[in-house]
Amino acid sequence: MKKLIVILLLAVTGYFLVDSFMDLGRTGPVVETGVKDFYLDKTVSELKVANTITSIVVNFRGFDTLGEVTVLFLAATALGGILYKRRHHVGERSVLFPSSPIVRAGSKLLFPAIVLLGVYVFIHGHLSPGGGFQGGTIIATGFLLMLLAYDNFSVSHNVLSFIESFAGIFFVLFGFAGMWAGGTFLENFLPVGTMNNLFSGGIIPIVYILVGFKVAAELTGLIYTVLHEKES
Amino acid sequence: MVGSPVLLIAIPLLAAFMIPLLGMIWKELVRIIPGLVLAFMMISSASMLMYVTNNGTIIQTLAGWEAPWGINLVFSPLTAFLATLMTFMGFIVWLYSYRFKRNVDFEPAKKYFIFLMMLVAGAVGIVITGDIFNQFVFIEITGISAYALTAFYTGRNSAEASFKYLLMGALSSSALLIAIAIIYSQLGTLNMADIASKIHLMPAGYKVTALIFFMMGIGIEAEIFPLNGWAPDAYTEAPGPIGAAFAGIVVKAGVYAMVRMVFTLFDVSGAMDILLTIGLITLIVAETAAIRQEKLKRMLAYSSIGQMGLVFVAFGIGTLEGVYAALFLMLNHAIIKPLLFLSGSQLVFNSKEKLIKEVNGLGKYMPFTAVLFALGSFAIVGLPPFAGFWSKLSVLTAAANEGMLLIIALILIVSVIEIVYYFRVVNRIYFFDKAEDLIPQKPRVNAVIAMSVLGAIILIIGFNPDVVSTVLHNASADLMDTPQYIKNVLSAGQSLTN
Amino acid sequence: MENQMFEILRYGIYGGSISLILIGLYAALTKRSLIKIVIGLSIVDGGIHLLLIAIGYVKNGTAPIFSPGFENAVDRMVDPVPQALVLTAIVIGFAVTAVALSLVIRLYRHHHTLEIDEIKNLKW
Amino acid sequence: MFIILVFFLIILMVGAAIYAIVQKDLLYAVIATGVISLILSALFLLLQAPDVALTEAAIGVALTTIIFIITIRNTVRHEDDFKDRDDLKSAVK
Amino acid sequence: MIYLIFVIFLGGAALTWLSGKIHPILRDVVFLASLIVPSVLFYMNVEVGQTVSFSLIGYKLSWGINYLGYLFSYIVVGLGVLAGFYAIPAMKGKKNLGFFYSNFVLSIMSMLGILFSRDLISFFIFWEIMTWSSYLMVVFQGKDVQKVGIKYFVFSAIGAYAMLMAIVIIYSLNQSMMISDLVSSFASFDPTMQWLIPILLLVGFGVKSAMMPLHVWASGSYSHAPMAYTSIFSGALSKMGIYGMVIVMVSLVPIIPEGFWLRETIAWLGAITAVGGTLWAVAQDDAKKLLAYSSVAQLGYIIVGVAVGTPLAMLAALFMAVMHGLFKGALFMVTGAVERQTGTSNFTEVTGLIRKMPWTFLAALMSIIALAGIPPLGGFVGKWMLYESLIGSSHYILVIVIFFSSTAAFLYCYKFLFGFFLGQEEKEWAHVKEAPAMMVVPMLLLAFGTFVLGAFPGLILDPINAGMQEMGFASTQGKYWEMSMLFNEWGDQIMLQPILYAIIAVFAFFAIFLTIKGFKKTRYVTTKDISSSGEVPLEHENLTFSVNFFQPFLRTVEPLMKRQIDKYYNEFGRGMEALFDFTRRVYTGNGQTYALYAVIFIVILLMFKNTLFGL
Repeated sequence: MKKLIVILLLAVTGYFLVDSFMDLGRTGPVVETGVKDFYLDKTVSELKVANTITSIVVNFRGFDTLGEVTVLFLAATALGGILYKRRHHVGERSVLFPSSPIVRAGSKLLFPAIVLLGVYVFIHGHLSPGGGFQGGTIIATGFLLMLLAYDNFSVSHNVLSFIESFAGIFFVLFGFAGMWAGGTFLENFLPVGTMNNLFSGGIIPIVYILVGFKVAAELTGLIYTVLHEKES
Repeated sequence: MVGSPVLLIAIPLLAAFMIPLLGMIWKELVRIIPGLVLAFMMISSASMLMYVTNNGTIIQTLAGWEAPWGINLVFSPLTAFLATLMTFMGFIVWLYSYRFKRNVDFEPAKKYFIFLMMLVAGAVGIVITGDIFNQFVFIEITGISAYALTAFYTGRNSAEASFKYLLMGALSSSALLIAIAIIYSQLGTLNMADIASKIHLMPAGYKVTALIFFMMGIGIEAEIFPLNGWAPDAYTEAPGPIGAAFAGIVVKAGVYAMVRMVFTLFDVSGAMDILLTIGLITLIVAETAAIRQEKLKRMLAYSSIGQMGLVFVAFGIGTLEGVYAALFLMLNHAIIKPLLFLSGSQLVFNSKEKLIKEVNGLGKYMPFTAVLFALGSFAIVGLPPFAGFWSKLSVLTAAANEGMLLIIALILIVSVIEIVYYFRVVNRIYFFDKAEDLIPQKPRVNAVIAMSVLGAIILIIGFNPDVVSTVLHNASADLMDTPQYIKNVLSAGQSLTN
Repeated sequence: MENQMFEILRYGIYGGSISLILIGLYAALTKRSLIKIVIGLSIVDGGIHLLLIAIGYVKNGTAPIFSPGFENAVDRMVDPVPQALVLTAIVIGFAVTAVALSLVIRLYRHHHTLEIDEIKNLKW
Repeated sequence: MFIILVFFLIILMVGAAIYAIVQKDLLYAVIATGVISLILSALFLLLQAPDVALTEAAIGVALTTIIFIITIRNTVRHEDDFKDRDDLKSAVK
Repeated sequence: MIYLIFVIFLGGAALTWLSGKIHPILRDVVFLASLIVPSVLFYMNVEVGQTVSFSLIGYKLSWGINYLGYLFSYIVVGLGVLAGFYAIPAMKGKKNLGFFYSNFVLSIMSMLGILFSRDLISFFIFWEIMTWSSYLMVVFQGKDVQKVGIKYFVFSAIGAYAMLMAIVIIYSLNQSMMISDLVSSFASFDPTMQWLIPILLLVGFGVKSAMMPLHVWASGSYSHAPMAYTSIFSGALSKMGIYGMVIVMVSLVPIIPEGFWLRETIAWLGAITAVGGTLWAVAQDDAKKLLAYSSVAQLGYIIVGVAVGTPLAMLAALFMAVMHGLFKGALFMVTGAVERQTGTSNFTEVTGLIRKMPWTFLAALMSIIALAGIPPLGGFVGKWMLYESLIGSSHYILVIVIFFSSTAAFLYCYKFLFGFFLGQEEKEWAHVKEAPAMMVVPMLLLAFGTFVLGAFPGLILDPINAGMQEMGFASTQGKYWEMSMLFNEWGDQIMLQPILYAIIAVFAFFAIFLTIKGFKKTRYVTTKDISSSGEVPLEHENLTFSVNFFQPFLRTVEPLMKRQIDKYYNEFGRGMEALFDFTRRVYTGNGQTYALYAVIFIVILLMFKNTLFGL
């Protein structure tokens, strides 16, 4: 009975969602020129960044990104708080499955490659697809792999904490520096260089690298916390 | 003017990132730093409020891009008023819990203060941002802090409350994203002022669908009737000061977001009536639920929801007077309900079940807390000469000027219900005999200071409501004047064509 | 013809994303297991992300990344803004999911069940 | 060709979603969710959103799934019996 | 100066509380000072017509006193100060006295404030302060707090909110809060409002003056408050309702077309109140309850007078209001004194105190005579004028009802007097002493006041006349005799004086008789000393004659008393709570259900968006 009601309700919701979005193709947006054209234009002309998404995420809407890393930071902190127990079994990790030697060896082999890929992705965030989030998450998956493969692989919580704190602090400080140098928070105050160079785009790659570090540390810490959640 | 709007967000973020490091140096810093940050936010926003009152709206662009392209922060009389209120309440809550949380282990205490600070920062962000997606991000910041704070105590039913909150919060963010998607797909912009200036171009059907999704998404934060099931649980299970923070800070941000949508962003004619109806239903359902409660904080929670309903009724009247009344109500509620939560949680501090009947006779043992609770009760039911009366009066006059007699009658009937349940508690505090096995918990000095500041404000506003009327008048005029808002935000850069 | 194909593509993507949203909501509203509910919510998230990306898509679009020599491809570039939004939204969604799951673990510790109908100590 | 691919993926994705919600074994449901994320990531790539695709692949496929699995391991594996059953442990061992 | 009075009151209230922490005597002194000093300032420095205005969040407020208010201020201030003196010994040894005294001061301040208010906002503010300060007094002794206290406050709140609704409607129509503006522009309101506003206001005032369907709080609250306060509560505070009612009845109701019906209804409600209150008073065994119901009944008379609204009726009503303040204040003080000395106020337990507490008895006797309306004391004048005005305005049925009620009132008067003071002396009360002088003097003063006003009603008729003139009645200065056959052409009191002399003679006779008889050897018997029948009563049987005192009479009127309105209110309240218990079940506690609500919410809005959003 409840399921029937829910299906009916969802049918209505779905109808209106379809109604709102399906016609879009037929009629098109009412405002032809949105902010995107400006972004596409300025990304090349002023920021000298190849990846428009990077320029949006880090520069045009950099404040969102700051908020977002905060959300991640808060989630990691919250996880620790929610799963907090007085007597925490430090060092004991719940093992999902014992890994075979092949997996271990493969993980060991892959791990540096994955981390390197991640670093590459976030360093070249302004030139090619990818960036801080992507690179950070890739690095985190690398750590995840290691954590799963080796029972005794451990990451220092303090180091993670240092990395995430410093990355966050420097992100905000870069914002302040922009304020000090250019007048607005997170303003791109460094010279932008030439397009498609590694060193271009002013603070964009720097901030994105910070984001990468922060996301990587955050996610690794998060996984680490959850993995250490022993069944009581 | 001390600071600038962006510092209200950036400084707490910086502090939040620093606290884990600083905590390694000296553990007490974990408790002190948030207080300093909140104090700074309070002072800064108060001074900016003064600046705004004299010199007009501050628009702060971020990352060097003008309004429609970059994100901008709007510090208008309305947002300044709300930001000041929130940061002030945040500071009070910090002050109250400073030593309250001393007996808690280091790790949770660290988290408690970070989350408290981020709760305030997120709520302030919701209010001062000028961009709908940015607002969404701040709603999430506030949300995650709130979930974590709700689940702060292990061993109670706090995880249950937190999970309900999170479930609703997830629905809320989905609805918000869908609404943002509709808006963006039609107008190609995310800036509130830009949307407001172009919304008339949007076909009515899409517009209303977007508005409905927004209403649902924000309604969950603003605790309107069918969406507020999480609220009483979260208020009840969260630590006492956090209940105060929810009532004084988070809900206010939700209400702000809602009215900003309805008044500024959308030009939909029936939206006011919807607000009015929803507000009335919320008011009635919540207050009738409150009268049957057995737990003190849960009763206060329902009462708080009901008051929010009243705020929506006042907004729904739709006139300048109505908005003024609503803001006045928000101000009073933001002062009085935290006082009730703080003193109430002090009263039931040592009882296990936190039942209302466990406050019996505590007036003798904790006279100061009890007096403040009674003062809060008197004020919230709108007895003169306390603060609540003036806001209730202004709501009623605003409604009367529009000829809404039935609504006046309903509001007053509900007020009678409110009186019944608040006075039942006050009677118990003063005129019943204390349960023998209950040891009253004397409030600590900082808690006393926090509560008496709130009590003093109630008396000051009660005896001379004119101290706040200028600010409120400016704020309400600001909310009503959409063209001015658009002009303020978009004045620096020219609006996008057509 | 090409336009028609594009229309069909749009319908397909929108239909897919909306059905994902609805399926997720269905799970969140009817399943009794907390984990299923969280799965439902994450499916809803996925649907919304696809929806946002689909909004930005243009016919025969290219990724909004400039490569040397193709600076004039601006007209064919897909809208980068929804992509930026989705990037943010994915991370936020993950954060919320993680918190939700940790709460599920807490609830299980406390109630020894995952049935949502059983977990209602707080009511009325 | 492009369209067929997209449609195929979408149908697969919806199928995976339905499978995820009807499957009583939560572990399979979670893996189906991971599959949804994987397909989403492919779709993002097809829709010219490589950045999003990267993120979705890393977060949706790897991290979310692993957190779900850890949760299931700490709680129960089957949707219908809500009591603790050591199925998962025995299954993975 | 006007501000100063209120500042002293407020500061006095706060200081009283604080000084109680230092020393009780200091507290008593501060308390009396904060009552007396503003009162003196008021009578010395404030003149009628003197106003101060200020503005608060856009409302123009104005304070000042007019003649009608001046008349009522005699009741408030006079009774307040006397009760203040009385309170100090009466309350000795109770807990939380600082709280009591500061509330006391606040009550007096708020009542004076009501009289001072020339605008509706300050009127309402003072009204509410009066309500909650009296509420705190009702629950002060902690008996039946949840029942009686909440009932009192809920009814007060209903009244106050009805009034508030009227006030905001007036403001929306008038854009002014001044009472004078209301009176001057009332004629231009549309008929619906002309009916709605007075009715709402009358509900507000009716609650405080214990008018029939709204009276249920009165008995409990009057009897539960400390007696030192009840004398004001019943004597002065209820008069605030009358004060408001006079304004409505005189200034607004005549303007309403067909407003005649409103008058009649209120008059009948008043009469029913009088009858019901009297009958219930007769049935009581507890002095406090008896006086409480008696107050309800007396207020009923006053309401009848106000509602009928001819000049004579208004004169009668206002006169009775003053008289009621005097004698009811005295009677509650008497009860308080008896209760303090014996520990109970139940007639079936306390008897024969006449020798133990002679001065108290004297005060009680005089007040009872005034209450019953026997010449020469003041009650008679009021009642006479009321009858005359009712007959004069052809309200014959009403007059019969009132007459029945006031005849029945003799019964409870007798019961009160006899129950406490006359009858056998029980050993149990042999140790009882006279109350302290500080308690006896105020009540004697009040009782003496009833005597003076009975003999020389002209004293108070002047201020009443001034007040009435201000309300728009034709001047009756020096022409009272034309209004009532009670007065002759000399203007004030001459016709009464022969009666007075006759009465004094009778008194003297009885006094001599009693004294002589008292010297004789009298055999005193106790209640257990029953020689008339063979049955020996058991020890625990209460054989005091007050038990089932008016049994036959009560049996006769039983059908009338069976329908207790209280019961309906209680059932309504229970029904509402059951309903609320049902509605709150929408919060099922299941998170999924809440999520479902959210979806239902959105679906409803989406489905009806065309109608809801006016597309």
